[in-house]
Order: sequence, then structure tokens, then C-alpha cells
Amino acid sequence: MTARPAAAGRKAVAGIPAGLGRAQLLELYYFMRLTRSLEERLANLYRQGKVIGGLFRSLGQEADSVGSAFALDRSAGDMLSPLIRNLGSLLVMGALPVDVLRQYMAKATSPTRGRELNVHFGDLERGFIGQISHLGDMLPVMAGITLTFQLRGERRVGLVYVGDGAMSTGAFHEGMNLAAVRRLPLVVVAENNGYSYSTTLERQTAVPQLVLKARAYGVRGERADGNDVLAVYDVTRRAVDRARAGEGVTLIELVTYRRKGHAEHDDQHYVPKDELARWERNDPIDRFVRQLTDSGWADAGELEAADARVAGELDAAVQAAQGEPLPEPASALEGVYVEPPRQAAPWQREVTRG
Amino acid sequence: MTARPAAAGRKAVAGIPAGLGRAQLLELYYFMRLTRSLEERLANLYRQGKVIGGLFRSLGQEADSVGSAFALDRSAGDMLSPLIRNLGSLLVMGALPVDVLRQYMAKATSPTRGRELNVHFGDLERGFIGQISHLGDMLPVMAGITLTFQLRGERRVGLVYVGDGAMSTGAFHEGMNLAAVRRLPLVVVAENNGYSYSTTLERQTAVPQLVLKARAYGVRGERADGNDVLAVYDVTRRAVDRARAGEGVTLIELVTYRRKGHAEHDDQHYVPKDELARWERNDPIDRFVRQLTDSGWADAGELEAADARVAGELDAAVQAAQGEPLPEPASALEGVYVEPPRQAAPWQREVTRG
Amino acid sequence: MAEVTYLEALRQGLREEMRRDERVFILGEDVGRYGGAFKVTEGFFEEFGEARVIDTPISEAAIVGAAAGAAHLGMRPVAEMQFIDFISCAYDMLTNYVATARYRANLACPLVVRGPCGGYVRGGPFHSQNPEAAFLHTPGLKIVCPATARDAKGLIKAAIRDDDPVLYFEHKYLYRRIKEQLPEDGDLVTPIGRARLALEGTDLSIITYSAMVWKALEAAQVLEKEDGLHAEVLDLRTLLPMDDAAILETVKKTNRVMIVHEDTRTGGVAGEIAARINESAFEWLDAPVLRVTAADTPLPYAPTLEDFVLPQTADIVSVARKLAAY
Amino acid sequence: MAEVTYLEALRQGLREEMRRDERVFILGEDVGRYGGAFKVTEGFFEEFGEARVIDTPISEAAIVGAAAGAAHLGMRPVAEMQFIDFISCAYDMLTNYVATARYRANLACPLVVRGPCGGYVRGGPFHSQNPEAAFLHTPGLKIVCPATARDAKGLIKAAIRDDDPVLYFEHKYLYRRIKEQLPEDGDLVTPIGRARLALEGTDLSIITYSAMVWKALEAAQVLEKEDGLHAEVLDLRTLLPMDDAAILETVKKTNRVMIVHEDTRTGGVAGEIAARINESAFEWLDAPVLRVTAADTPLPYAPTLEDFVLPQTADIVSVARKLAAY
Ligand SMILES: Cc1ncc(C[n+]2csc(CCOP(=O)(O)OP(=O)(O)O)c2C)c(N)n1
Ligand SMILES: Cc1ncc(C[n+]2csc(CCOP(=O)(O)OP(=O)(O)O)c2C)c(N)n1
Ligand SMILES: [Mg+2]
Ligand SMILES: [Mg+2]
Repeated sequence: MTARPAAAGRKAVAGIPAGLGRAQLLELYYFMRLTRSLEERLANLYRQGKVIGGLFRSLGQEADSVGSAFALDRSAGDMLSPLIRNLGSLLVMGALPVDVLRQYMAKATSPTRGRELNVHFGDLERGFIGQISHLGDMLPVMAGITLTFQLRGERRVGLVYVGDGAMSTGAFHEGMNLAAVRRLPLVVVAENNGYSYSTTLERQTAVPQLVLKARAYGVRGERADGNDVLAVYDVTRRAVDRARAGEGVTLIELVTYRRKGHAEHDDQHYVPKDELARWERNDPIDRFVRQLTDSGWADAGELEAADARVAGELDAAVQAAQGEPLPEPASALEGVYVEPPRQAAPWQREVTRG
Repeated sequence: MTARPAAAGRKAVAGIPAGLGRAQLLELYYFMRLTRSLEERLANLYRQGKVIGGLFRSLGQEADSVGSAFALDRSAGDMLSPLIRNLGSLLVMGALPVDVLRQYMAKATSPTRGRELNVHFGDLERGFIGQISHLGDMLPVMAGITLTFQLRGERRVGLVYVGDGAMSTGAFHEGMNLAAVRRLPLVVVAENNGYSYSTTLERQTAVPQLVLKARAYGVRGERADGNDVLAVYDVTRRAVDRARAGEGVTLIELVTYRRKGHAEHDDQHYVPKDELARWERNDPIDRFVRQLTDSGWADAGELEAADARVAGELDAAVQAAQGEPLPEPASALEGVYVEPPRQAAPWQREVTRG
Repeated sequence: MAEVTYLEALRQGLREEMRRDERVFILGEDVGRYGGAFKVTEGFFEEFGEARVIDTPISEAAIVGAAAGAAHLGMRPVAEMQFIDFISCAYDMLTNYVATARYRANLACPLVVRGPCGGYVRGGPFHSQNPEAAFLHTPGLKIVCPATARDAKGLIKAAIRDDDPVLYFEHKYLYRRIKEQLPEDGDLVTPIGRARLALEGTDLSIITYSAMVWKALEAAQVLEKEDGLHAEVLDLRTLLPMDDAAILETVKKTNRVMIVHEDTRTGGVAGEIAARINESAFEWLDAPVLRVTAADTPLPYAPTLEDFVLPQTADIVSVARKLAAY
Repeated sequence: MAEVTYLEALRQGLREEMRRDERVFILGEDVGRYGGAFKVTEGFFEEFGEARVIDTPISEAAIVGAAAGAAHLGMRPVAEMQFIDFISCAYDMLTNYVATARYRANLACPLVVRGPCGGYVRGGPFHSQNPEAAFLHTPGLKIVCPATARDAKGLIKAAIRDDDPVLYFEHKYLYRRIKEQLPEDGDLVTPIGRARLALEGTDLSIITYSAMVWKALEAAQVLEKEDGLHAEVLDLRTLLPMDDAAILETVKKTNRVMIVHEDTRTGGVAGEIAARINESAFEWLDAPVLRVTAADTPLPYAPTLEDFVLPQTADIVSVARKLAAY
């Protein structure tokens, strides 16, 4: 492949939507590629038995995670809370691939020191907060985060992800409503990927579009193609801007698709083959590559360079993480409270382990 | 007052809305009056210290309770679940005033044998099921009741009340969504009485109308004047008919007003005086009386007769209930399980009480 | 007789009850077409149809609440929690609505809530919990915790037939690791409220339940071989109501007791058992009642950490020695 | 010095902390303009404004979850449950999210959840609960239960200053019935984790907390007068972490112990205490550790029933006699 002439690139740059520049487009590409490649590395490690617990994939949903997180202003102190399929969001916020690998492999060096699994980790400095498994619970928590922004008069914005399935939880409802009543600077991204585990959308909710739920809370609703990273960025960015301007909550439905099973063990036998094939043709990275090259926003060389950077970084990360030790057993007892109990507690183990 | 000529009565009867007949209009009147008078008796007993716990009033909301419950078909086995302000619904379903008095006074003869307070009691035979205090919990329970109707192919309908405040609970959301997804034969009556305890509607939800919440669940929404008993009956009846026909859930917003404080101890200092005065002029019983007499659907004599019947019944009920004993202390231990524990349990009290 | 796993035994019990009694139905997340996250209800959708194997939204409170409503009307719902950790989302519904229904309103509430509990599977803090202590405190509920394939089957059948609400905590570590010969016909029902003597012994008693029964048996072997000690192992099977008679009997026999559970120590079930033994058999004790439990932390994910926090066979052995030497 | 009620002492503590530290704010149902169902925050809305005394929708899970989010960012939220019975709706959020935040994610979560607990007020099964046992089982939480006006004030201040999440259970029966002289200035803080010797004695120990402290003191008077017995009364004040040293000390002193709590017996806090005493002071016991608690039922509404189910002074006296005579 020969590089496009620079002139074509310049011409096209004028047409980049959503106020983005070329460098940012390449960043978006980089993060989507990084997300996918990191998960592929993880899948390898999983097959080798090196991932301790389950493995969750976001194949086909990278645009949704990356585009939405990219709309936040990290330097302004914006924060988000991811779900299991938001590896891309974490990477955008500055999470290191090596830390993700450490998490999955339960290393002593992992952000949670081996206590929590997969992408269940957070980093206040980098602006993301770790989820727990109980679906919906992060809505109230992010309401509290953004309430704090509001109370302090800080112009910061929060973003929280929720799956089509998780929207059925009571916690989602309570958090959403509280945020709406107080017009908190919160963006709620509803990821409609068609499934919650094996459950299809119509067995999860009687509405055909998740965006309709916005009306019940008196918040603005938006809907976008979750596999179009620029559309995702654009819709999220507008919601973020509104939130920052004090205009309250937006619920954004991103329409996408879960191309893998719920977790790596799930063979998706309940998924129609043609449905899968259709969404494979709608791959968000392929689409973005076409868009980038067709519009002349990036040339093949730049994309290849990005790919190479991803591969190099991941080689190094896998290399680094793999050799690291598991946590010291007795470290398991530390940090339940800020201070250890005042005295030798009779309820601690009677025995010391080797 | 002289009775209207029969001819006028007949003429007007033709114009009764919602397919109701004269006898039913008088029944509606009777139940509204019975509700109000029973609460007035209770208020008296409360002031005399004879009501053990708190007292909750539905003053001004009688049309909402009575009209909606009246739309159920008791002979078809329809069922409802009331809240604290649905005394009227209970009476329509056949609850006896004397039992309500017994409940409030914690008598041994009360439906719950002194275990639960106020209108927290049920009667499967009569078609109503006792609430617990935890708001929202009856939504899932009534979803289960109506799921059973559906599974058994019974053409029965369920009705559940929920306050403007209770709609903020997670339980409401989960139950509502489950009912919607399965198109259960359930009518959800959202009573918008402007307050939840001291909290005004706009601090409870960001939507101006509760009926908007229907859209989030993909169910039909209706809104009616909750102080117009015929409008309440009509809108509920249509929802009940649809539910019976297999057309699923309707959320009905009844717009009404809580004219007393949250409970008898609450002096409502947070309520604007003119607001109260405005709603006093919109009293549902007064309105219905005017409607009945102006339209010639009932004559003053009939209404007086109903009032007299109510007074007589309540005299007898108060008389009967007052003298009855409190429950035997040791009866407190019975009925936690269907069978008492197999053996003398060491966790029972060490001591016997006198 | 055929050899079946703990999981298959549970499945058999469920299936037999559904065949026996058409009032029995199942509801939960992904229990239908998918057959459940652990495939406990595999094949049920095909055999019993959509109306009796109901996929629900992700709404634990609604699942339990709906089960209660159905139970009031005479149905026999069996609600699955995908992992038992999520039962916490139905805590209000279970403790306030379900458990009190009979007492406060004379409403029958014969439902079963079941789901996979327990650790040793690298599930981390939210896929490994043992919630029995959270519910032991609630009069009106029953709690069963099968350790064997036979009881997995016998207790699910008993739970479904029980006229009161039963929580059935099945241990996911045992699902496919435990196998047992079970009769192919006959009605295998384990009575609720009765403990089982898993091993007779004379020197000390290990009172336990669920997966810990197997560790206790392992420990008993070590003690026998290495110390010549004969440990008795009592498998409680039901925690609520507790089989006080069986507990008393073993205490009177060995006079030295330890309680083993996988759950964290403080506020765990062992406290209640220790208190009961104290109250009813103090004079029979030759040594303090000792506890072997998890440490008081959320359960961490890393194998090194999980193994350290959870009770192990070696812990039981070492505490047993201490007890015997007391 | 001024005489203040338990409720006023709590209010003072809250107010002083809000004046001292602008990170402290209150959220809950009707806590703002209305001043709270029991008027604990009366006047706060006027003094501190809408931004620090926040009326929320009826959403206990969201109240607690939002408090957690704020706490992560350095705020000091105090969440009110209108009645503590409704804390069950936030059970998942408290046990899974809040309690584990530090351990799993190194997130500080310094919040307080407080609300009126307890019976003897004819509140029926859903306005009288004592939820401490439901949370004792959760590492990561702290639990305090003041019995006196001084501790109502001192513990709310300590709870707000604590860097970990604290559940503060205030007894509604004591709100206006208990009065005490408290210094008007000075910083009255009761350390979390320390019990208080409410009455010195030599013959037997009554370990208790919250409203039961007063019944224990009443019983001690009767025992002294009628039996010449000197009961020691230990007010735990904090249940988690428990003051094991203080418990050990009183056991060693009197060798006869009873535990009194208002909550139901099975799975209650007394079991844990009995087990700890057993483990750490078995040889000091001259009699079994006995429990006086509520009976294992939901709490009924009728005065005759409520009085029968709840522990009374006479029960404490009678069990104390049994203990002394053992
Ligand atoms: C309260 C709760 N119930 C059940 C589960 C088990 N569970 C984990 S993921 C999942 C499906 C989630 O679906 P969705 O919200 O659509 O997210 P997706 O996996 O599609 O990204 C379920 C049921 C859970 N984690 N939390
Ligand atoms: C889960 C829960 N939280 C709090 C309460 C305390 N509470 C009882 S009634 C009430 C207000 C209810 O308002 P609404 O639902 O509008 O009903 P209304 O009283 O207006 O009829 C509150 C907060 C409760 N009963 N349940
Ligand atoms: Mg999904
Ligand atoms: Mg209201």
C-alpha cells in the first residue's frame, strides 16, 4: 500500500466531524485497537490457563467504550465508572494494559493487589472508579460522585455505563432518579448490545429502545450507533457539555452488539448465526479504518504505526506481567479497615499458615 | 329538601357514564362516605388514646381508592393490594369496618391477631393482600399474583397502588418491569397526592406527571382526575378490561391531594395554606354529591339514607371493637412457621411470663 | 443405582418435583432457554415449557417478590439466584416480606430460593459468598445447605414440599466434584431440620455443613492416621431450624467440640451454635467450643489469598489437636 | 452543663460536626425542610442550607450509594434512614459496595448511616427492628449503638470522624426518655471500639448495649435489693469492632456472664459474644453464658404481644438469679 498524498489528507481534515482533529482520530483508533488486541492477548492467556477467573470480551463494542470515554475531559477531572465490557473506557482514561493483565492474572502488583478480578479496579487519580459485580450499584455511586462535583461547584462531569440488562435493577432506577431530581452532571451510557447473558432484549424490557426510559426520569435521551466511534463521541460529548453547563443528566442509548458469549466459557449457542454474521460485517474498527482512509483522515502507514505501537506495548506488558508473583498470603488480612483492630483479635485465625 | 320527581331520575339515569347504574352510584357514594366516616371515628379514638400506633388518613382521596377498587370484578376473583391511604379500596373489597377498628386498636380479634397495624391486613377470600411498610415491595408481589393468574389461564386481574414517593424505590421498578415484560394482567394505580411525607413531587421525581413513567416500561399510561370518582372508575375499568383481555399492564396516574399530614401527628406546617384551601374546595365527596343530585342520579333522601346506614354500621362496629380484649401474650409465639419447631427449642425464652 | 454428581442430583430432584406437582415452576435469570448459568435447569425449558421455566429480567427483588405472590396463591415457585451473592439484592423482600407473611398475615409462602454459594473457585468477593448468617437471624425462613449428592436431591425435594419459605444454598465447588450412587426410583426426601452423622467418633466433634463436611472428613482421616484420634463429624444440613438434639447428642458423647464453616467468623453461624451448646450442654464440655472459619475479610480473588482466607483441612486438623489436648 | 435528651445530644453532635467540618453533609428522606421524621435534623436546613441537608427521593439504596460516592471524594456524608428498618433496602449497597471499598479498591468510604431502631414503642414489625446482627457479619463496617445521651453525642461525632463506614443505630425509645447533663463546650467524642462499664459489680456480668443497658441497670438494682447480688453491667457501645478486652476483663472478674439484647435470639449478636467468651475465657467461666433476648418472631404490634416478645427487666432478673445460683 502506498501512502496517500499529503494534499488529500489536508483536504479531508476539514471535514472531520465533532470538532475532532487528526491526532485525536488516531488516538481513537489506537485505543480501539489496543482494546481489541489486549483482549486477544487475554484470550490467549486464558486458553493457557494463566487467567485465573473468567474472561469477558468487548469484541465489537470497542467504539462504544472508547468513543464515549474519549468525550470526557480528563484534565478537568471528569470521572467514569466502567462495566466488564468497558476495557476500552479504562484505557482511554489512562489505565495501563499491564495493570489489566495483572488483574486478570491476580498478581501482587495488580491495582487491587489480587483482591478483585478482571477490570474491577479503579484509580481516582486517573478518573475511574472500580465497579462491583452487583449490577446497577454504580448508578447511585456515580450519583454521589457527581453530587460532590455539584456541591463543591466543580465543573466536572461523571459518566456511568449500564447494560440493557442492568437497567432492570432497582439500584439503576434509584440512582438514575436521584441524579435526575438533582440535575447532577452525569452522563448515563446505556449499552444496548442485544443480550444480557442469554437473555434477549425483549425478555428484559418491554420497550423497543432503551432511550425511551429517559422519559420516566425527566432527563434528556439520545440514541446513537454504538459501532460508529465518531457518532458515539459526538453524542457523548454533547451530553458531557450539557452536564458541565449545569443542564443535568442525559441518558444515551448506544446500539451495539455483543459478538462473544457472556464470558469466554459461553459458546453462544442461543445466538442466531446470521445475526452474528451481520454484526461481524458491522465491526466498529473495520468501519473506522474505512472511514479514516476513505476520508483521507489517516493513511495506512499511520494506522500500521499505531498497530505496531499496540503490539509492542502489549508484548512488553504481557512479558512484564507474566513473570510477576502472586500476592503474599498473609497480605489478605490487611486493609479491611484503615487501622488494624486495636488488639490481637480472638476472631483472627487460630493458626498461622506456611 | 323534597325528592326529585321520579321522571327526572329516570331521564338522568340514561346519562350515567361508564356503564354504571343508579344502584352502583349509590354504592360508590356509600363507600366514600363509609371511608371518610370510619377515619373520623378512628381520629376520635386516636385522640382518646385508643388507637395504639399511628393513624393515617385518606381525607380527600376517597374517590381514588373507592373508584379504582370498584372497577375490579370481585366475583371473578380479582385482587388488589392497598397502601395506607387505601382504606376505601379495602372497604369496597369487603373488608369490615369492625376489622379495621380492631386492627388499629390491636385487638385479639383483629385480622392479624394484633400482630400488624392499621390497614396492614389482607384477606385472600375477599381479594386483597396485606402490604408491608417497605414501600414498593407490593409491586413484585402483585406481579407474582397476576403471573399466577396468567400461568393458570384464569381471567383474573390484579391492581396495585403505589404512591408518588414509592415510585422512587427499586422494588417498584423491578416489579413494574417484570409485569410489563410478561404482559401480566396488572393495573398499577399511581396516586399522585402531591406529597410523600413532607417531600413535594419535584423533589421526588423530575417528571411533571407520573404517567410519563409508563413509557419507560412499554406499558399503556393513563391519567385521570383522582377526585372525580366516576373518572377514576372509568379509567380503571378500561385498564381492568384490557388486562383481562390479555393486553397487559396499564399505569394509571390519579391526580389527587393529601389533605392531612403524613400521619395524624404531622401538622403539615410545610404545606401552603392556599393549596390546602384549594383542594378542600375540590373535595371528592362534595363533588360527587353535587353530581348525583344535579344530574338526578340520586335524591337527597337516598344519600341521607346512605349516611344513616354508615353511621349505624359504624356505631355498631365501634361499640363491638372497643370492648374486645388484646391478644393473649403467649399467642405471640405462634405461627412463625406452619409447624411449631419439632422439639422444645433452647432458643425460646428461658422464663414464662405471667 | 447410578452415579450422579451433586449438580445432577439437584437437577433430578427439581425435575422430579416438577413432574410430580404441576404447581412447581422455576423463575430466574437465564434459567430457561440457556438452562441456567451452571446448567442446573438444562433441558427443563424443553421438557416443561416457557410457562414453567421462566426467564426474568435482572431483578432479584422482583424474582423473590413474584415468587411470594405466586406462593400465596398455592403455587410452588423455585427462584434461582444466578449466584447466591445476588440474594443481597432481595434481602428486604426476603426478610421483611417473605419471612413474615405467615406470622403477620397468615399467608402461606411456600417458595424456594436457591443458588450457587461458596468459594475455593477463584470467584472473588462477589461470586463466592456464603450468605447463611445473613438469614439465620430471620424467624420465618428455613435454610438448608446440602453437602452430599443425596442431600442435594433430598433437600431440594423437601424444600419444594415445605409449606414455609426455604433458602437452599448449593455449593458450586461441589457441583461436579462430588459423585454418589443414588437409587433411580423411589422418593428420596431429606427431612428439613435433621442433621446427619457423617462420621462416628468418640474423641471430639466437628460440627459443620456444606462443602466443609468434606474438609472435616479429610481432617478426620489425618487425625485418625497421625494422632489416633477419632473425630465425629456432624453434617447439620439444615441451619434453620437447627437440629439441637443432634448437636446435644454429639456434645454429650465427645465433650469436645469445634465448629467449622466457610463463612467469615464474626457474626457467622458458628457463634449461634457455640451459644446454644453453651446454654444447653455447658456441663458436658471438657474444653471450649472452638471455631474454624474464614478470616474476617471480603473473599479475595488470587489463589494465594483465597486459600489463606478460607478454612483448610490443615486448620481443622490443627484446631482439633488443640481441642484434644485441652 | 445543661440537661439534654438523647435526641438533643445526637442533634448537638451532628450540628457541631457540621460546623466544624464543611465536608460533612446530611442526606435522607424529609431531613431538610421537615427536619426528619423524628426531628433529629430540625433547624439544620435553616442553618446549613439546602446543599448540606439534602432531601432525597424514597430510595435507600441510592442514598447509601450516593453517600459512598461522595465519601470516596473526601466528603463526610451522614445518611439518615427514616426508620432503620428501611436499611434492609440498602443491604446490598452496604454489604457489597460500601463495606468492601477499602479492601478491594483502596477507596476510602467514610460515611455514616444512622436511623432510629428498636421497639417498646408499639411500632409493629416494620418500625421496631434492630438490624445490628445483619451487619455484624460484614467485615469493613463498624457498628455503634449508644445507650446514653453522652454517647449519643460522642459516638455520632466519632462516627463522622472515622475513616471507615459506620452504622449508627439510635434507639427511638430513648430519644426523649433519657436525659443527661452534658458540658456545653469541649469536644465530646466517644472512641469507637471501647465499651463502658455502666455499673461495677462482682457477682455476675451483664453484657449489653443500647436501650437494654437501662433494663440491665434496673435489674441490677432489683438484684442488689432483693438478693444482695452485685451485678456488673458492661455497655458495649460499639459492636464492630468489639471491645474484647473489656469483655474478657468482666468475665475474669465475675466468672458468670449473661448477654442481653433486644434483638431476636437466633443469629443475634449474643451468639458471637458467647462464642468469643468461650474461646478466650472458657477456664474463667463458672457457669454457662446465658442469653436474654427477644423471642424468635417478627415483632408484633399489640402491647400484650410486644411486651411478651421483647426482653423485660424481670427476665434479666430471673436469668441472673439462675446464673448466680449455678
Ligand atoms: C444484581 C445482579 N444480578 C445478576 C448478576 C449476574 N450477571 C452478571 S452479568 C449479567 C448480564 C448483564 O447484562 P447487561 O447488563 O446487558 O450487560 P452486558 O453483559 O450485555 O454487557 C448477569 C445477569 C449480577 N452481576 N448482578
Ligand atoms: C422503603 C421505605 N422507605 C421509607 C419509608 C418511610 N415512609 C413511609 S410513607 C412515606 C411517604 C410515602 O409517600 P407516597 O408513596 O407518596 O405515599 P403517600 O403517603 O403520599 O400516600 C415514607 C417515606 C417506607 N415506608 N419504606
Ligand atoms: Mg447487554
Ligand atoms: Mg404521595
